[in-house]
Parts: sequence; structure tokens; C-alpha cells
Amino acid sequence: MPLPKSEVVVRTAGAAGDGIAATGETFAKVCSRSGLHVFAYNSYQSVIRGGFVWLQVRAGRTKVQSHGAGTDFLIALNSRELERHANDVVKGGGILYNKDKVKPKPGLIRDDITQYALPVLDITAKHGKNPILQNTVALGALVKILKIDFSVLSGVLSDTFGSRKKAALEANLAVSQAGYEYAETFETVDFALDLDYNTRRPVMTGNQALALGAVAAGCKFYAAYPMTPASSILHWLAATSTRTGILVKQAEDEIAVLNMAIGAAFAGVRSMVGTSGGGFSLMSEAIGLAGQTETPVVIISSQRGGPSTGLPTKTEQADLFQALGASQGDYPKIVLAPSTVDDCFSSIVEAFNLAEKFQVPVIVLSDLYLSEHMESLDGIDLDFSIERGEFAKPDVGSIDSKNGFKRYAFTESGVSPRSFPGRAGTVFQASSDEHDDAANIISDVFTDEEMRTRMFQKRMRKMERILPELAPPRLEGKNAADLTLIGWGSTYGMIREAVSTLGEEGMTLNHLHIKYMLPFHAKQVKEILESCRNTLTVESNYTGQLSRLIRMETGFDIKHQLLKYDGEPFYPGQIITKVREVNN
Amino acid sequence: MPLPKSEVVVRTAGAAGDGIAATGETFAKVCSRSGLHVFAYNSYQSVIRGGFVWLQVRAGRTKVQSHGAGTDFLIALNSRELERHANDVVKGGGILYNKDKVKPKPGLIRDDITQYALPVLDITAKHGKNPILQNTVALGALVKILKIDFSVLSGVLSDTFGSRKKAALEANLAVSQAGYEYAETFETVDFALDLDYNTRRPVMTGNQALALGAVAAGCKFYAAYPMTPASSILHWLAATSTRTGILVKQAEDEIAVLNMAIGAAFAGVRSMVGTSGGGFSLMSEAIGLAGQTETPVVIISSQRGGPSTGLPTKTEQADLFQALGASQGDYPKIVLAPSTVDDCFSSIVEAFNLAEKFQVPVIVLSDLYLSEHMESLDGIDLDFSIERGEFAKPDVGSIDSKNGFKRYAFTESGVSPRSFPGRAGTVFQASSDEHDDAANIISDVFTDEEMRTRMFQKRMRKMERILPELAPPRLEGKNAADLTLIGWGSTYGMIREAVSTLGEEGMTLNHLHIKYMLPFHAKQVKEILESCRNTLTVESNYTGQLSRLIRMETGFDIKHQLLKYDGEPFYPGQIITKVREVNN
Amino acid sequence: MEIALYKVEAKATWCPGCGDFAVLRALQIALASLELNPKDVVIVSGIGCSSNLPGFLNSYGFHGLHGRAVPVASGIKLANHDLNVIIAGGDGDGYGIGLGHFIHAMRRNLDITYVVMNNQVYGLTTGQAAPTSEKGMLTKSTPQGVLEGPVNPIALALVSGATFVARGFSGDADHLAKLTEDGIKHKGFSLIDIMSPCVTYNRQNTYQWFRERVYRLEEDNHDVLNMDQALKRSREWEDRIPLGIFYKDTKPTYESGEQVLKDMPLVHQPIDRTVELVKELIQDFT
Amino acid sequence: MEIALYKVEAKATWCPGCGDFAVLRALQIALASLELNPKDVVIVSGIGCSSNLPGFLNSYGFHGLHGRAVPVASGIKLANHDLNVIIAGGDGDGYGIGLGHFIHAMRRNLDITYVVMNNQVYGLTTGQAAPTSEKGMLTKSTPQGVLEGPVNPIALALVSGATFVARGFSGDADHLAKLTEDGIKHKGFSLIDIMSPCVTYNRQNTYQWFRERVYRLEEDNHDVLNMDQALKRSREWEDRIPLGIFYKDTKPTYESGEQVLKDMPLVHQPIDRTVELVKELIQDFT
Ligand SMILES: Cc1ncc(C[n+]2csc(CCOP(=O)(O)OP(=O)(O)O)c2C)c(N)n1
Ligand SMILES: Cc1ncc(C[n+]2csc(CCOP(=O)(O)OP(=O)(O)O)c2C)c(N)n1
Ligand code: SF4
Ligand code: SF4
Ligand SMILES: [Mg+2]
Ligand SMILES: [Mg+2]
Repeated sequence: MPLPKSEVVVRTAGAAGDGIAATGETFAKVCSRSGLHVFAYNSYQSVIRGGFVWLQVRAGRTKVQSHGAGTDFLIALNSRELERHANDVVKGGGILYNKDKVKPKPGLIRDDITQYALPVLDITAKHGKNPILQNTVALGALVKILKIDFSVLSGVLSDTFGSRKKAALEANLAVSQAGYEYAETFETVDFALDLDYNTRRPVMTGNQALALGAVAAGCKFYAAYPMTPASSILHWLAATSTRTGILVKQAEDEIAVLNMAIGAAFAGVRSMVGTSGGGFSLMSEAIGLAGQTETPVVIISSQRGGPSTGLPTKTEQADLFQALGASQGDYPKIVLAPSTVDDCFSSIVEAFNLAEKFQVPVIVLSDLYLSEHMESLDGIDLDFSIERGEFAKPDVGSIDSKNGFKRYAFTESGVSPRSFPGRAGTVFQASSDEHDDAANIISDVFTDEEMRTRMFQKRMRKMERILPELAPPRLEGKNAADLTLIGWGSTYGMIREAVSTLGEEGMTLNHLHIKYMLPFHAKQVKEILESCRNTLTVESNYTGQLSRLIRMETGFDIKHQLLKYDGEPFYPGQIITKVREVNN
Repeated sequence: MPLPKSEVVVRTAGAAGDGIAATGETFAKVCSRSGLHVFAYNSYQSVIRGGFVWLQVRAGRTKVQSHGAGTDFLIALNSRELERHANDVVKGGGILYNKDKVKPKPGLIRDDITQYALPVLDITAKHGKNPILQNTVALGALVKILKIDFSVLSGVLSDTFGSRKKAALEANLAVSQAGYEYAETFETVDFALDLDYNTRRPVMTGNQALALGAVAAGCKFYAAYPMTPASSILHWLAATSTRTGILVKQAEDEIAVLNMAIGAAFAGVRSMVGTSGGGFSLMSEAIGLAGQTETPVVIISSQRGGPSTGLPTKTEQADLFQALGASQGDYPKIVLAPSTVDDCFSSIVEAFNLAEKFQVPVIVLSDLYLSEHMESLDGIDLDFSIERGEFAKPDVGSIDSKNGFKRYAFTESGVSPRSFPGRAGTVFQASSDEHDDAANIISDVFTDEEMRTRMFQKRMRKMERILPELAPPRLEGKNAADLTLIGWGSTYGMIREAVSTLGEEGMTLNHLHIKYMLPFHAKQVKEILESCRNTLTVESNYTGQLSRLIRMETGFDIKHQLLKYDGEPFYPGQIITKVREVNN
Repeated sequence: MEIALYKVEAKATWCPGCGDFAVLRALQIALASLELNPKDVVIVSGIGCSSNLPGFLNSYGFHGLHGRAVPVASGIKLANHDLNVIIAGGDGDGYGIGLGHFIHAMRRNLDITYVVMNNQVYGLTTGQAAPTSEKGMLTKSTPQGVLEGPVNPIALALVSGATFVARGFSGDADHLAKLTEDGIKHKGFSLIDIMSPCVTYNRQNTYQWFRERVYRLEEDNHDVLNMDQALKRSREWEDRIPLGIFYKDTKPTYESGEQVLKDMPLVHQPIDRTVELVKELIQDFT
Repeated sequence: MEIALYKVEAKATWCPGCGDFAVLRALQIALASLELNPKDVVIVSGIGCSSNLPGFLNSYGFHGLHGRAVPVASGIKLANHDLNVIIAGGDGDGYGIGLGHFIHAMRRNLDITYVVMNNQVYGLTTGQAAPTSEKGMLTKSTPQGVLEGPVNPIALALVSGATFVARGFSGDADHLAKLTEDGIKHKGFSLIDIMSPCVTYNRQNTYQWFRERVYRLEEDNHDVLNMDQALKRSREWEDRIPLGIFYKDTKPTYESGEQVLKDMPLVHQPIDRTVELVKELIQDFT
């Protein structure tokens, strides 16, 4: 990108416990309140204090779809991180550091990089020994360097600390102001960010969007057991519970979590759970229970680096077959994977509608990168409706008698109007055992083979009805391209960026992103792929799970694969390199 | 089959609690000790007393590979069962019943069937009120009708009751003898069974063969939580524990079961668990743990009617993708499916060798029909060896210091020589978190991306090494056939029977049975299938799981599917009908 | 109300003589005498002979997974605390595989009644050792005898915060019906551990065996408010087996402390104004 | 033996001030003073800050799944009962998700020592409520305050058959080292519940908070053989928090009752004559 640049990439690097996440969030909001599009990614480890953490915010005049590569400004919180990251700063960029703590070795910082050595001790002296204030000093300076109005930063700080943390707010305001003022001595930098203080996009993580989607969908019950990278759904929903009216329950384990949610759904409320692979393993038995009892429930599984405990704070997309194969036997279920923060929001609303209309469990597969990265949104799609599916007409007032109600009535669609406890005239027993249409079990005394077959077919018929309700995948970009990039989940933005960067270079590429994993648009995907000249999947796993799914569903053999499983997300650059290689 | 028939099919029908299983076993042994090949299947429900149970024994001069269809003799233990089953008796067959209890409605029993009304009350009067003695009376009569020497029956009874249950033995001997003698009044039947009292094949169920395989393999630890249809592995291993030296532990749940087994394997013994789909769901997290820590363990999952609790006492083959997708992330594991009782035995020996040589979890997929049906064996393959894989040389005598030992050393094969606690010089920590070659975790403080990638590749390299060790699948029957039948697991025998029956009619068919599901012989299977004129899979599930796996692995699209999911096993007749339809 | 109201056509499929018949009947009597409408009652179970109970009784039912009745019931209660939620299941289900849920439920103290048909064996899977089987008991899975000590559900309940802890016996039907009624009436988590003989697989702890040992706490000067006494009694077994209420307490229920349940049960809360709510919440992100 | 023998190069990665440092050191002191060779010691853990402990100590280790340390350790012990098997983990790991295993292990009574670093919070997942969090505690997952009563691990252990039940405190290092040593020496399942403050996420139950409340049982006339007394003391909390051994008992261990372990540990039993064994067993089937 030629100067003046229309976007800026800022990386903060330090250790866990250095307050990097909060600093990043503040800066992201500052950018967004300055009319910029924002994308931020936090690379961290599972240690609580220490370790190697860096957070990168990218902000630009136009939509940004990944956290970017080359860093314009580095905030190095200690010498170790300065050494690790100094060389990632681009020519013309700058490095901010606390000059009392960080002493760059001669030659470490290239000559084409500006050093901003901040006198943190002087600035923070009056405000106690909170080491995290150094970040705020740097923020103040950075805001000045980027020519952003100080009032934006002070506004974000005020909103963050609120009126309840007054002392903290005052200290932060003071030191950021001092940092800002100190930076007036710095040379200015040539950016063309086109600041616009009247546009303020919301900035949130994928998890927050998933949670907000649950609010939109009228979810009333959220159960979870903490697990990275799903925990922040729990945190946000718990924090807002009294405002949203969602009952949030941390249960004793993931088995209880999903069984509780199934109970709540059986009792008539929209209910959801969130976990990651290990917890999903524990839930898997109950997913089959939801399928068999035809209880609607939404299950978020945010994938992280596996196998087993693996890399708990790193991203991966390797739980696709875990979701597809969850629980014994064949039963109807839906697996879908949102790809952007916006999509997280809409996917949950859709997931609830599908779950209730078809009375099936819906698995929403996220991944750490999608769940935890922050993004500014152009606006969330609020034009949705809540569709609860068919209910049996209650026979109000009558004293109830069982088995009159055909809870699992044979219907053409496979969907039988449902009811729930408390309603008159529809008393029934849901059962994990095979049952007849009036919900009597047939496993115990007489396994009526014909009944079994019909009930099985009734359940599975739903899958055929679901598919037409799902938006078929479509090629983005030119129809006739030299190469089609195929992805799922969080790689969406990087692939788009790679496609457009290479497009500018004259390559003709397009992009197929798959959202619905089960049921699968086999016919449409096959047609699309057969029309492609060359194909490349981009996935964060070892075995090429999407390629395998596509071959299973369509027989189509994807030609090339770009696989990454080191825990870090793709960079557009990696995709670009691979595309060049394939296209040679 | 023209008369005189060279095989006989006997069905006993009654309710749970009527002692049908024991009667069936006795009769099966009688046949086997008379030199016949035997195959028996028990169709029952989960109720403990009552319900509709029938057990069918088929015995023949030559190998029998399914429980057969048309019944020659029915032992009807009550009127209800007489009504349900009378019409399944073939022309020229007979029905035995207790004339004091069962009064056939006129016309119910066709004229071409002989009625053997047994005066059970008279016969058993002296022996107390045990209603189950009626079965023994019928057995005595049946043995006589089939012209089997009474001493064979008395021998089996003596061995069954042993010296400890003297009174029961005496009663059984007496009433069976009386039944035998009473039957002397019956017309004899024209069978040509070619009895041979010098040949005695062992008769056992698939589960017993799996258990015996564990004994052969030198398994030392078996943990389980009761679950149909895996429970009888537990029962047999528990009963023989002091003879085999296998420690058998019923744990508090399936999670504990597999974690215990992993602990035992980590400590150096061969260890195994057994369960069915629901329990397998609960185990799935720990399967990934075994993969990640490279701990060898054998997991038997015997499939039953799903989804969820489903049909606990019925057969199905619908847990293939549950096994393939078990646990989050990509990690090395093996999934194999034995197809006959013999194969059960050998598969466990093989599973242990593979598990230990490659330090991976091995999932052995059985199904209710395979696990619970009884079969006579021509002889078990005792020509096996126990291969424990590579061990690190212990550095005996030294006081130990950690991290010297590279437990996960990078090797070309991906297999790193292992060790276990108690050994000097090899102290290390196994970890579910990602780790380096010296077993230090890298998820906590510094996720070395390169180390992560190398360790991942090391683990996965094992999969490439495993495949060549597995016997590639091969077409059984003529190479150029009009139709290839494809199956897995317990359908083996029925498919073979259908193929040979139709072969006698002049059709040219062959048969491909897949044993190794993961890793998969993609190249070989593809080659075979592409050489086939027409293809038909035969599976007990709804979604055609094997077809899907084949398409995923090879891209090959199987043309026809015969799917059954009513809980009962296939009859050769059903396969024959389908083949005729397809070949038209 | 009439007991008949709680009956269904389907006949209970337990073995003749099974203790669970008495438990079913006790529940029917209790529900009738409490005048509860079947539509407002949900019986939740897991898997086991005992867990088939909901199918034999006229009310809503959820017959779920082995060992997971407690969380399902908890979810139901949280979604609609107007319902009368009763858990019915076996000792294997509740004290074996489900033990963790059981204890966490007691410290949670939702207003749920848990009726355990304790036969000290695994019935449905044909007679393996249960966590309640006595040491030394010979079963299919322990032919050398159980090596573990049995769990003590009463004592566990006492130390875990259950507010109504009782033991019943299928051989003492009237007493059982009364206990069941008291348990359902009680606000908070109530445990009724019922010695319910398995006539098929447990030849050791038979009706006769219990009859020779049981006595009623209420006839033995027991103070249900005294935790120390309750704990002492909970350890009685070999010779004297107490029946009745060990301990009773009043503590706020979980649902009464949960703010979002203040106005009405979740299931009745409207979900038609979510767009406004979302718009408001989005402000936090800008 | 020297403590140094139990040290490794890797530095413990806990937050400065974390209670778990004291637990690590207590273990090292205890192992050294018991003269155990690191090769004969296995430390098994689950997942959590505390569960990272095996990586910081020189012995065999198994760092498994969250909540599943107990069954892994049980399997190790059964496979080789010559080993000294110690479980180390957190309160969430052991008393939350792993609660069922914990209780079943106690009634099983394998000779294992369980060291729980109880910080009354989920540390590694950044501060949610634990099963041990006090009622009303504000956490990320309970911003309105925890609504459940805390589990009482000491009481649970007492009623579940543990034969050595003790509480330690990271702020009392010598006492803790001694307790740890006693626990390891004890034949049978020993629980040492250690109040091990999380300085990052639990601002309520701090060192100071404990210092104001703890007292030593051995200095307060406590009889470790008296179950009633132990149970009474196990309920003390608000004002006075007992440290030390609540209860001690001798009962046969599981491994001593298991016939196949009579001669030698499983791992040493030969497996080279299985063909003969199979031939013999096949007789039963003919
Ligand atoms: C996950 C899982 N494991 C095992 C089983 C098999 N199973 C069904 S019932 C049961 C035990 C039942 O015992 P209990 O709860 O005491 O009930 P009872 O039959 O004695 O009344 C078991 C192990 C199952 N259904 N699911
Ligand atoms: C099945 C599963 N669920 C959730 C997690 C996430 N997790 C890791 S540690 C932890 C809690 C740790 O708490 P505790 O055991 O008290 O240890 P501490 O960190 O407080 O020492 C959780 C929930 C996981 N690893 N596995
Ligand atoms: S097996 Fe036992 S518990 Fe089950 S129904 Fe029969 S008597 Fe009752
Ligand atoms: S978060 Fe708490 S428990 Fe974890 S290391 Fe830090 S102080 Fe210790
Ligand atoms: Mg039971
Ligand atoms: Mg903790």
C-alpha cells in the first residue's frame, strides 16, 4: 500500500497480565469512533501472568477483513517483546516503548523506523504504581501520532471505566493526556485515514455477536461450563442477564449443561449452550438425545487448537467431523459455520428458527479466531423474524390424560406439532428410547419393526425439508476464474483479501465459502465446483476436513489444499503465496 | 433346500424370563457336539420379564453363516408366541409346545406342520414348579426328533450345571430324558444332518471371541460400565478373571472407564474397554487424550439401535461416523470392524499390536448381531504374535531427572520409543496439552509454532505407516461379476450366503467386505470399485454410512444401497430380493 | 383428586414383585392427595428399570439419558418454576453415573423432588454391581464380590445441602406414600431414597431382609432439625435401618434467588421486543 | 534425599503469590523426606492452573483431561501398585466436573493421595465461579453472586469412606509439608484439601482472610478417630477454619482385595503364555 496509507496496523506486545486486551479494545473503539473500520486479533497463551502475548489492531478507511500483516506501530511493553517484534514493523513505521523499562539494543530497531521513547515514569509518577498505566500513556501518544482527537480517547476511557471506577478513570485520563501532549514533540506521520467522528460502528467480537444473536432470537436460557474460546459468551450473557432476561447458568460440567438446556427447551423456552471441542465431546451423547426427543436446542462449539487439550488459546478448524459424527446413530441435526462477526449474529437467529421449526439440535461451529477477534460492523441485520414452528393446539381446561396426544404424529414434513408441560390436553412423555407416535416406548416390550421404521423415516424426513430453507452457497467474484478458493468459517476475510489483492494484480480468482455443513447443498456445490477451472481449499487443520466433506457429499476432488495447524490464523500473505504457487 | 435337508433351523419363542437364551445355548452346544456347524440369534427387548423374545438356532452339515429364515421347528412357550410364529414354520416342519399351557386355535397350525404337544405337567410334576423345565422337556423331545443321541444333551447339561448345582442338574436330566422318551412316539423326520460325535467345534458369541482375543493378546486390564450389547464381554472377563489374570474393573461411568484404561496403559499394561454408542459418546474426549498422549488402548464399541437410547437390544451399524469423528482435532487413531466371530478374536489381537506399535487408540466396531450371536468356529487362529512396539532403553539404576528423556522424540516413523513409570532414566510427563519432544507443554507460556507443527506432523506420520500394515480389502468371488455387494461388520455372513445362493442360480456376484475404516485403503478400494460393473452396499443404517465413507475416501459413487434400520438383522432373503431387483 | 387420574393404560412392565410398583403407586397417591393437575407435573427419569416409571403415570414426562435426569429436571424447573418437577430413577442412574449431578443439584436447591428406587443393583442391564451394592456382594460384574464400600446417599445429601432427606421402603406402602407427599410439598430439593427390592437380581437385600431391620425414625425420637443426629442415623445399616425423614430444613430455593425469575417463569416471558433490546445493547459496543 | 532431586529446570508459571507454589514445595519436601525415587512416583493431574503442577516437579506425570485425573490415577495404581500415585489438581477439576469420580474413588480406597489446590475459583479460565465459591461471590459467570451453597469436600470425604481426610493451607508451609507427607505415607485413599489462594481472581478468600480464621485441629483437642467429631468440625467455616487431619482410619485397600494382584503388580505379570491359556479356555465353549 503506497503512502499516504489509508489504514494503520498497531501491535501491542507484552506478557499476560500486562493489560493488553483492554488496551487493544480501547484503541479499537477509538478507531471506530473516528469512523474507521477495525479488525483486531489477540495472540495469547493459557498462562495467566507471563507468556508471550501480542494484540494487533488494524483500522482503515475501507472495510478491513483480517488483522493484517506488516505492523505500522508497535507498542513494546518490555525488552523481550521489543526484540521479538521490532523487525515486523514496516519501513516508515514506529515503535513506542517505556524508556524507563525498555532499552533497545543498538541496531535492533532499523533506521527506517521511528522510535518513540516515552518517559512513563515521569508521566505516571503521580498516579500510583499501576504498571498498566504505561499502556495508556502509549495510547495517548499513538492517538496523537495518528492525529486523532484526544476527546475520542477520553470518551472511550470514560465509557469504559464508567462512574463507578472514578479513581482509575482519572488516572487513565491524566496519563493518556500526558502521553498525548508529550507526543506533540514527535514528527507527524503521513497517513490518510480520513477520520470521521460522526460515524461510529459498533465493535465487537464474534462471541459477543453470537451472544447478541441469542438476545435477538429470544433465547431465554443459556447454560455453559467455562471453556476457551467460548467463555466470553458466558461472561457477556451473565453480565447482561438482568437486562436481557436470559437466565444464565454455569453448570457443573458440559454434560449437565446440555441436558439442562434440553430440559429448558422441552419446557418451552429457547435455549442455547456454548463450549469448545472437549466440552462438545462430553455433550455429544445429549445431542443425540435432542435429536431423538425432537427437542430444539442451539449448541455453539468454538473450535481451538487440538487434539485433546492441545492449544487452548489458539485457533483451528478441526472439529468438523466431531460435529458431524456426534452421538450414536442416525438422527436429524444441523451443522452450520458462520464466517464473520456479522454472520455470527445472524446465524444464531437462524439457528434458533431452524431448531424450533424442525425440532432439531443445531450446532454452530465457530473457531477461536472468529469468536475472539474484534471487528467493527457496518450494521447488524435487524430485519429478522422469530419463527417458533408448529405447536399443537392445547385443549384448554380439560384435566389431562396421557397418550391421547400424538406428540410424534406422522406428518409429511416429518415435523409433528409440539407442546410443553403446563399445557392442557397434550400430556406426553419424551423418550430417548424409540417410541410410537403417541410417545410410548417400543424398545421395552415389543419392538414393532414397522413402527420403528416409520418413526425413523418421519424423523429423517425433516432433513430433506431443511435443505431448501438454507441459502445455497454461491461463488463470490467472477464466474470464470483461473482458481476458486474454498473455505469455511473464519478464513472468510483473509480469503477475500487475498482474492482482491491478487485481483488487483490481474489474477482472476473467485471464492466459495461453505456455511451449511449438514444438510449439505451437494447438488449446488457439485455444480459450482465442476464449473471451476482449478480449486484450492484454505483450512486451519491437518486432514483437510472441508475437502473431505465435499468429496463425501459430492464426489468432487478438490485439487489443492492450503492447510495450517500451528495455532495462528492465516495471513492473507500466506494465501497469496499459495495461490501464486498453484497458479504457476 | 430339498429334502432330506442338510441343516435344521429351530426357533424358541416366549417372553423374557422364560429361559430362552439358556435353552438356545444348550441346543447350540448339542448340535456342535454332534459335529454340526451352528449359528444362533436371539431377538429380545429390554424388559426383564415379559416381552416378545425368540431365539433361532441354525445347524448344518456345512458352514452356516446366518441364523437363516424358514423355521423347521418352533418351540412355542406360550399361546401368544405360537400365534406369532406358527406361520414361519416351513412345510414339513414341526411345532413343539406344552399341551397343558398352550392350546392352539383350530386352523392356526397348518396341516403340513407336525404338532408335538408335550405333556409337560406330567413330566415335570416330580421336579417342583420351575416353569423353565418345560424348555428342557422340549429340548429332550427335539433331540430325539433330530435323532441325536441323548448322551449329547445330558453331557451338555452336566457341563452347564456342573457339580455345584446338583439339584438343578438332576431335574433337568430327568425331564429332558422324559421328553426324549416321550418323543419316541413321534414320527421321525427326514433330515440328513450327518451327525459326527467326534467333531466338537467351540460355540461362542462375538463378544466371547472379543474377550478371548483380549486374553490371547495379553490384555491385563479391562474396564467397562455395563451397556448392552457390550456387557457380556464384561461378564465373561469378570467370570474368568482369576484364570486369565486380567483385572476387570466396572467403573462409575464410561468416562472413568476409558480414563482408567488410559492410566493403566500409560503404566505399561495392555488395556481395553468395551461399550456401546451412548457410552462411546462419553468416552470420546478421552479417545483424543489417548491420541495426544500416544497411549495405546483398545476400545470396543458394539453398535445397537439408535439414535440415543433407541433400541438397546436391537442391532444397527450406524456409529461409524461417531467413531471416525470422536473427539476434537486431528489425531492418529485406527478404526476397524470385524465381521465374524473368528474375526472378532483375531481383530483384538491385531488391535493390541497396532495400538502398541503405533501408540494410538484403536476402536473396534462391533454390532449387536455380531457381538451377541453364537457361532461354531472351525478353529481359532492361534498363530499370532504379541508385538509391543519400541521401548526406550531404561537407564537402570540412575536416580532420575526429568526432561532428559525425549518421550516424543522426532522419528521418521512418527513412533517415539516409549517407557513407563517405574523405569529409571525415562522420567517424563504425558500431557494432553501440546508439547515438545521432551514432553514439556508449549501451550502455557510460549506456543512455539514450529515445534507445534513438527509435533503434529510427527503424530500424524504414524497414520501413513499404519496403512501398509493392514491387509488390503479384496474381492471375494469371481473377478468379473454383474454386481458387487459391499458390506462391513456383521453382514458378512448374510452377504456371502446371498452371493452363493444366487451363484447357484447362475448369477455372477462378488463381495467386498471392508474391515479397516481408518486409515482407509483408498487406492485399493477405488481400484476394485472402478473395476466393478455394478455396486450395492448392504448396511444396517439409514444414511448409508459405508457408502459415504467410501465416497469420502475414494470419490467413488456406489450405485445401489440396501439399508435396513428396523433393529432386526438382514435375512439373506432380503439381500437376494434386492439383488434381483438391481440386476433387472 | 382420584388416583385414577394418574393412571395410564400402559401396564408397568416391571417383574412381578419388583419394588418399583410400590413407588409408582406412592407417587400416584401423593399427586392425587396434593390435588395436582397432571398437566402441571413433569416426571423426569434416566435409564434403568426404575427410570421407565414416567411411562406408567399420567403426567408430562421426560425419559432421558442414563444418569442425566437431574440436569434435565433442573432445566425444566428453571424454564418453568410453576411446574411440579419430580425426578424418578435408579440407584445406578442417580448415585453411580449421575452422582456428580446429584450432589451439585442439592447444593443448588431447586424445588425438585428426587425419588430414587434403590435396589442396590443394576436391574435393566441384568444384574451388575451398583454403587449401592454391599461390599462382598456377588454379581455378574463382581464374581469375586464387590470390593468397594457402598455410597451413602442419605449422608451425601445431608452434607450437600439437601433440605429434605428421607428414606422409604417399598415394603411399607403407606409410609412411602406419605413421605412422597411430604417430599413434593417441601420447598427445596428433597431426596427420597427408597429401598425398592429387585426380586430378580438382588437376592441379598430382599423385602424380608429389610423387614427384619427397618424402623421408623418418627417412632424413635428422632429430631429432624438436628444435623448431627441425622448424620449419625445415616450411618446405621447393618442391624437397624432407619426409615422416614432424617433431616428437614428451610433455605431459599435457587429459583427464588435468580433475578430474571422475579416476575414470572421464563416460559411466560415475552420474546417479541428483542429488536429494541438489541438496539439498546449495541450502544455498549460503540 | 535432597529436595533438589524433585526440582526441574522449568519454572512454575503460576502468578506471583499464587498459593500453588507452596503446594509444590510441600510435595517436594514430602517426597524427599519419604526418600522416594522420582521414578517410582507418578503425579496425575487434570486441567487448571493447579493441574500444571506435575510439569514443575521431577517425577513421572500424567497431565490429562479436565476433571479426569482421579480415574487415570486409579488405572495407573491398578496397573502397578508399587508406584506412589499422587493426584494434584484444582477444586473445579476435582469437586466440580470431577466430583463423581472423587467420591467413587474414596469408596474404592485405592492407596492414592489426592492433593487439591482449592482456591474457590476457576483460575485458568480467568475467574468463574467454582463449586467451592462461597454463596454470593461475584465472579465473571455470576455477576449477581453465586446462588449455590459450596461443596464441602471434607464432609463428602468423611461420608464416602476416605481413610485420611485433612485440610492444609498454603499460608502454613511447614504444616502443609507435614500433612502431605502423612497423606502419602497413609495406606488408602487420602484427601488433602488445601486452601491455596488465587491472588488474581479470588479477592475474597485471601491469605489474610484465612489467617484470621484458621486453627490447627491437633492443637484443639480433636480426636482423628471420631467420625462424629470430624463431621462436626467439617462444618466449621465462617469464623473458624480447621486445618490438619479430620479423620484417619485403616481399611483394606482395593488393591489388597483384588485377587489378580496377589502375586505382583499387573505390569510385571508375563504375557507370553497366552496361547496355552486360550486353548484351555476354549474348552468351556465346546
Ligand atoms: C451412557 C450409558 N451407559 C450405560 C447404559 C446402560 N444402562 C442402562 S440402565 C443401566 C443401569 C441401571 O441401573 P439403575 O439405575 O440402578 O436402575 P435399575 O434398572 O436397577 O432400576 C445401565 C448401566 C446406558 N443406557 N447409557
Ligand atoms: C471438558 C473441559 N471443560 C472445560 C475446560 C476448561 N477449563 C480448563 S481449566 C478449568 C477450570 C479450572 O479450575 P480449577 O480446577 O479450580 O483449577 P485452577 O485453575 O483454579 O487451579 C476449566 C473449566 C476443559 N479444559 N475441559
Ligand atoms: S430386574 Fe429387578 S429392578 Fe428390574 S423390573 Fe425386575 S425386579 Fe424390578
Ligand atoms: S490465576 Fe490464580 S490460581 Fe491461576 S496461577 Fe494465578 S493466582 Fe494461581
Ligand atoms: Mg438399581
Ligand atoms: Mg480453582
